[in-house]
Amino acid sequence: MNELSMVYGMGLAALLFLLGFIGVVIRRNTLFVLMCLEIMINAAGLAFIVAGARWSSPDGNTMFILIIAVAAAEAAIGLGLLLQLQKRFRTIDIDAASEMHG
Amino acid sequence: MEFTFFAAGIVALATTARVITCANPVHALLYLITSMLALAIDFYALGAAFAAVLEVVVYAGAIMVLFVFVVMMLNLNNETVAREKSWLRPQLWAGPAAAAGLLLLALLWALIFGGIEYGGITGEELAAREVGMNLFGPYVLVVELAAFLLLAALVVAAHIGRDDTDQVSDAAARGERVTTNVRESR
Amino acid sequence: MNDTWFQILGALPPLLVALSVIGLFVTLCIARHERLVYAMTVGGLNLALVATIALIPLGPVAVTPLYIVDFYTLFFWGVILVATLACAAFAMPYLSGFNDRREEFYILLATSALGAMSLVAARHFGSLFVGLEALSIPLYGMVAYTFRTRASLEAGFKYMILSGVASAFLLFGMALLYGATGSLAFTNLIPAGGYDADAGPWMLMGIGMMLVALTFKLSLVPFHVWTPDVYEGAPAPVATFLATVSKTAVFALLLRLFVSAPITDNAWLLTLVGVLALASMLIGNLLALRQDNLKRLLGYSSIAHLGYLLTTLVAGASLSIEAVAVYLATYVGTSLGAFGVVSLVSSPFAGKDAAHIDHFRGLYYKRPVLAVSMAIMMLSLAGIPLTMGFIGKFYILSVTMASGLWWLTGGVIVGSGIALFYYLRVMAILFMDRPAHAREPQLSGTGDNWAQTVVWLLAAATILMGIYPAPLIDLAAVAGITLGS
Amino acid sequence: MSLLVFTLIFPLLGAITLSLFPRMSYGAARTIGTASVGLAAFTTALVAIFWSAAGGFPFIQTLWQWIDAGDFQVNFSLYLDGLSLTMLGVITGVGFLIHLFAAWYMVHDLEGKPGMARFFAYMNLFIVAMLLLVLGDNLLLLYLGWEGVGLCSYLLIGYYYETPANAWAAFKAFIITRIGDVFLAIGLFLLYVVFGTLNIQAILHAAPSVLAQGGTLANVAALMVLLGACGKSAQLPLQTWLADAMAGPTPVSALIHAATMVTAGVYLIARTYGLFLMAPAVHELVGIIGVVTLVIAGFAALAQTDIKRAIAYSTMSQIGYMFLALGVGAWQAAIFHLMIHAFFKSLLFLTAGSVIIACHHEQNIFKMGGLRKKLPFDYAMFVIGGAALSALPLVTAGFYSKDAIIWEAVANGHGFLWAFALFGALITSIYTFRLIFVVFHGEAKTEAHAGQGLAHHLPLAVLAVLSTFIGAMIALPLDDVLPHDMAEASHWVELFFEILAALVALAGVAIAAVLFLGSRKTVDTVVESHQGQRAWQLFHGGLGFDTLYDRVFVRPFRATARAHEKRDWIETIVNIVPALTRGANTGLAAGQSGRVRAYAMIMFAGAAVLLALLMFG
Repeated sequence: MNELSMVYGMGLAALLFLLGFIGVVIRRNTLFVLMCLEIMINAAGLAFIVAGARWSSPDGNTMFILIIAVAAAEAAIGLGLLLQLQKRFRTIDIDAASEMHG
Repeated sequence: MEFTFFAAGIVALATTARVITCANPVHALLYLITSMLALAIDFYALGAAFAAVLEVVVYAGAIMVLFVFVVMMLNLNNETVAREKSWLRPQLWAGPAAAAGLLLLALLWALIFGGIEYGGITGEELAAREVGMNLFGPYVLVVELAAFLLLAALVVAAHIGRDDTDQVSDAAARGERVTTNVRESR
Repeated sequence: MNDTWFQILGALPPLLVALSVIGLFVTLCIARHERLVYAMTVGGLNLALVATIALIPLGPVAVTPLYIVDFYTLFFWGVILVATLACAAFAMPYLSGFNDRREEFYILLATSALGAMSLVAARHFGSLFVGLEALSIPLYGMVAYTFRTRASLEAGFKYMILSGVASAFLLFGMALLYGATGSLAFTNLIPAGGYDADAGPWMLMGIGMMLVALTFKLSLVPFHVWTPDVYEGAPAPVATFLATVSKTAVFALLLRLFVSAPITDNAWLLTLVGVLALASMLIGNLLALRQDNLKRLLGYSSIAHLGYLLTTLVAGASLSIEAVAVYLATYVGTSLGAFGVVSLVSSPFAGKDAAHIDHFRGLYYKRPVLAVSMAIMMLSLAGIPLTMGFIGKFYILSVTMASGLWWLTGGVIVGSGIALFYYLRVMAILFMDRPAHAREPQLSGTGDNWAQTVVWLLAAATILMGIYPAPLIDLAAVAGITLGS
Repeated sequence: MSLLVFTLIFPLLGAITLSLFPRMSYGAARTIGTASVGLAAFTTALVAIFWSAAGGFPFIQTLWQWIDAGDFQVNFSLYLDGLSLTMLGVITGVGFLIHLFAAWYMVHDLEGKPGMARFFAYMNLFIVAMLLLVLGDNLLLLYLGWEGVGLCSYLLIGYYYETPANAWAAFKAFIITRIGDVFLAIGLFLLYVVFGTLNIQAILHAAPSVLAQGGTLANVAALMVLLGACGKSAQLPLQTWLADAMAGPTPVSALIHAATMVTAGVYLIARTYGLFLMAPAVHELVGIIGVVTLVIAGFAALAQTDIKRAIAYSTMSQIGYMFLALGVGAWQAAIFHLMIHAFFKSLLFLTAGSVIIACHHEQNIFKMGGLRKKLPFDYAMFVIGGAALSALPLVTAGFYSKDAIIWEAVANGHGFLWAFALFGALITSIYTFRLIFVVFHGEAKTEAHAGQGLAHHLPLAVLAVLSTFIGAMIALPLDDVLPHDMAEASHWVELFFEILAALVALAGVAIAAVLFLGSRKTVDTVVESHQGQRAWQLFHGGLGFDTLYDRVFVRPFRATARAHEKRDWIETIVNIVPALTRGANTGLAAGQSGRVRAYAMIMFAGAAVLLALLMFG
């Protein structure tokens, strides 16, 4: 059976991670920011699966399950906050929430 | 295995790139789900069949549907898409692209000259049973803690996601004087 | 079987906290009763504190492969529990003005403390990650708890987004390290090539990405930008929690990681950590210099304090762990006091907190004891002798000097010099004449008296530890020995 | 003897109680403030009895370990030997009497006003700090007490801070003593670096083996300590603050600026005498500073019109005698004079306070006069105190203490210093009796109401008794602490010199009587002449040291600043630090834009740079 280098898997994860980060910085629409956050966390999950496959150990998968749980929690809270933001600030433009500074 | 991995990886990258550039939120969501399905194929190629299933069922199936619900509540229309386009000005990309480039350079350097031996992934399938044994063996306390984490997330979402109307009825139930507008000072 | 009971015994304090969370939730499902919920929270935390103290003679217990309960763990459990109790005491009078559901707050507080306790005992990436998230996720809700005030909502939102990014960094770094070593336990983080192999770029990148996340939580430069906004917007008791419990737990974890993981023994990595420390103490103090909002000011000053603390990681002297324990304990005590006064002045909740410096002008003539306590806390934060802040500062200086890190010593001295200005400014304001428009601090029922008692006790402890620090130093020394060996 | 710590605890409790209840009544504040010091004095007496009964060996009471970081250890320990016991007795004993008097005195200022507990809180706190200074067994505790008394002195000088002049006086005292403190801190740091310990006894023990006799290190360290002592004890060149410090309430002047704090410098030099023995040149300098100060201050005291300023200059002059004694190696005589001086100088100050109150806050002596008949008690007290100050032979305590110093100076072969000291003694009795004659004799110029009550009479009476030969009979247990005074000469020679000194003192009284008793025509003629006018101005201004410092330091500084107003590089350099700080603050604060995306971008860039540095650095 052919062997795949861990470098490719990690490289794919790194690219997804960076795309997600770029999205967080670029997008003004809060909904997109939350999606990009999910991309970043998902990329980290991929990295764990890759590493787990390298060592043929269940630890990678176990961590992935924990990551999914946390991602779900973050998404729920993020979307809840998003709805409140829409209600209080009448927009989902993330830059609107910048009343505190200095 | 290799071919599957690379093909699905390229699909995942391309769809993810569309997520961060796309103006229409619903389209973006669909791209994101596609990207996750592609990643699930990757997981399967790497031998993590259980994780692949979870990726589809929980990530794409549950979490993304949450997003869809919110999109529905936000009443998005063509105006939104137009505004979205106007927000995506090209000059915005300079800084993030530079930072991403630098970080990518560092990451690739680390991966390629990492001092880690190459190869190693055979794609041998990992039984879900093993994962389960692991979760309820050494990880049992962490799993319990994750349960508390989810409970807290539930409480937070329930508290924050509420309407003002709830507040009024709650206060009335307590027999308190109702002041709908909390005093604000700037 | 015996072994299992032993492990349960070792994990008793967090189990008690967890039980009280379950109890709270069940109570909430049956009936909303604020006093009962408060009493259950405080009772559970106190029981956990008693259990922590009772465990001292037990010796190190390995609780599953993921946790270790040694004296170092117990020391920081104690600090976390005391700080959480103080936050609960401040929250009670604060929330009495919150015209909405108040009971959930205590669930979130206890869960967050549970996460912090997990973090302190962690010796494995699994417990690290879930502990950190269990600390953070309830905190998002606590920061945005008074979400009808726009500042609170904004703060919660900012914290949630940036914290999520940091979590992703943490996970990616851990995955890289796992890929390189095949293990998730701190002590097994050895390059696959063998013991003698130096950590290559791969592993350095892994630990570097973890460092990004952890220094974000500690709000160190350049990942500090969120701190002032979140502190300002968060309800005062939550800011207190954020500045004390969250910082303590993450730093205790970071120190354990650095002490037990062999890969951190890299000169260049430590130099960069030193640069972060230097930048934090200078930039944090500079930002605080002309700040008029007390919560923001304390936020900036916390950046500087964590910068001082970080020098101990670089020094790696035999005294380092003891120094961290002493400094964290003194910092937590002092911050609790300072934030506690802010919280009490802003209690009960009525929109945005009374944290502008004008609110504190002439506090002495209205609430002399609160003002004197605040003055003591400012002196302690500034590190004036005969307060416990001096003892902590002294330790940091001796550690950096003992390791010959003169550039960091210089940074600590310059930073403290700048800091003196704004701490004394706050102190002077407390005793100035009171302008007409200042908000009148109100006094409510028993909760307020409890909270005041806590502030007094903290002020007394600040002075007492300043002139008689031996008990604290002894405890810290034991914690240092257990972790160091 | 473990009672020792209670001498600190009682006043500390007093200070805490007084500051926690700012709204208590005057009666309560007075009682707490006085009783706490009284209890401390009582404890001191018990400690003294037990200590001497146990054989008078040095006693160390270690309360706890203060700091224990690696090999740096500082204990919170009190050290009791003959020297610190003497100081302890003076501080608590005289302190108690002054507190008692203050309870009477401050009624006129404080009763019914807000913040009156503040006065007694400061006074009690001062006692605590002063006790810490003399009892501390290591240099860190000593320095803590040293700064503590400085702080209390500042607070009490500026007690009537509503008057800007008083606030300025407090400020001046603080700044000038602070200059001395900086030198002292450098000295202490130097000692720590050289000896590796802060324990005073350990340093004294190791000094002969570690330091080279007359070596640079010994000289520099001793010089730094000396400059610190000069600042606190108002000796040349840091003496100018003391006269202005009289802005504080009179009991404060008596306690801090006569009896205790200003003599801390003398205590410090005596405590570290081993250091000075290793640095003969600096040791010599101590005597010279003392002599020059005593003469200058004597001249200044001659030309004061304010009763308190006159006594303040005489304090400066008497401390000059103590420095002289230290400088000529008469260690025990210095401490003996310190104690006797505490008795008669606080008597003088308190009596002056009583007179000032009697004359409705009049402090100008030329607006008083003829008070002998209206205030017979005050008159008697002032004469006893003045006689002790002038060292009138046989009956006064000052005669025994001061003439011992003058005699030691000549006996140890310092003829030059002796001549000056003798001249100083002449001036001393002239200005003292000038005060007495102007204030109490001649024609009455003002109304006066004698003070009443036990709190007024008792302290004065006790201090008066101690100012006579009775006080001089107190034998100090200094033999084991300080070297024996070395005078070796035949009894007859000593007698000759003592008679000479006595005659000088009496001559001073006679001169004062001629000049100031009666019509004072001679004086008026001299003062009104052109030269006389200038001399009077010179003396009145403390021999122009304020002017001198103004000319040498302040004006050139201002002139330079003005000359370079446009392109002043000094100012530019000086301004760089705050400007940089402020600029950095503005720049950094601008980074706190409040925008989440901007924050994420900062994080992104920070992470990229950090990780790239980690990889490629």
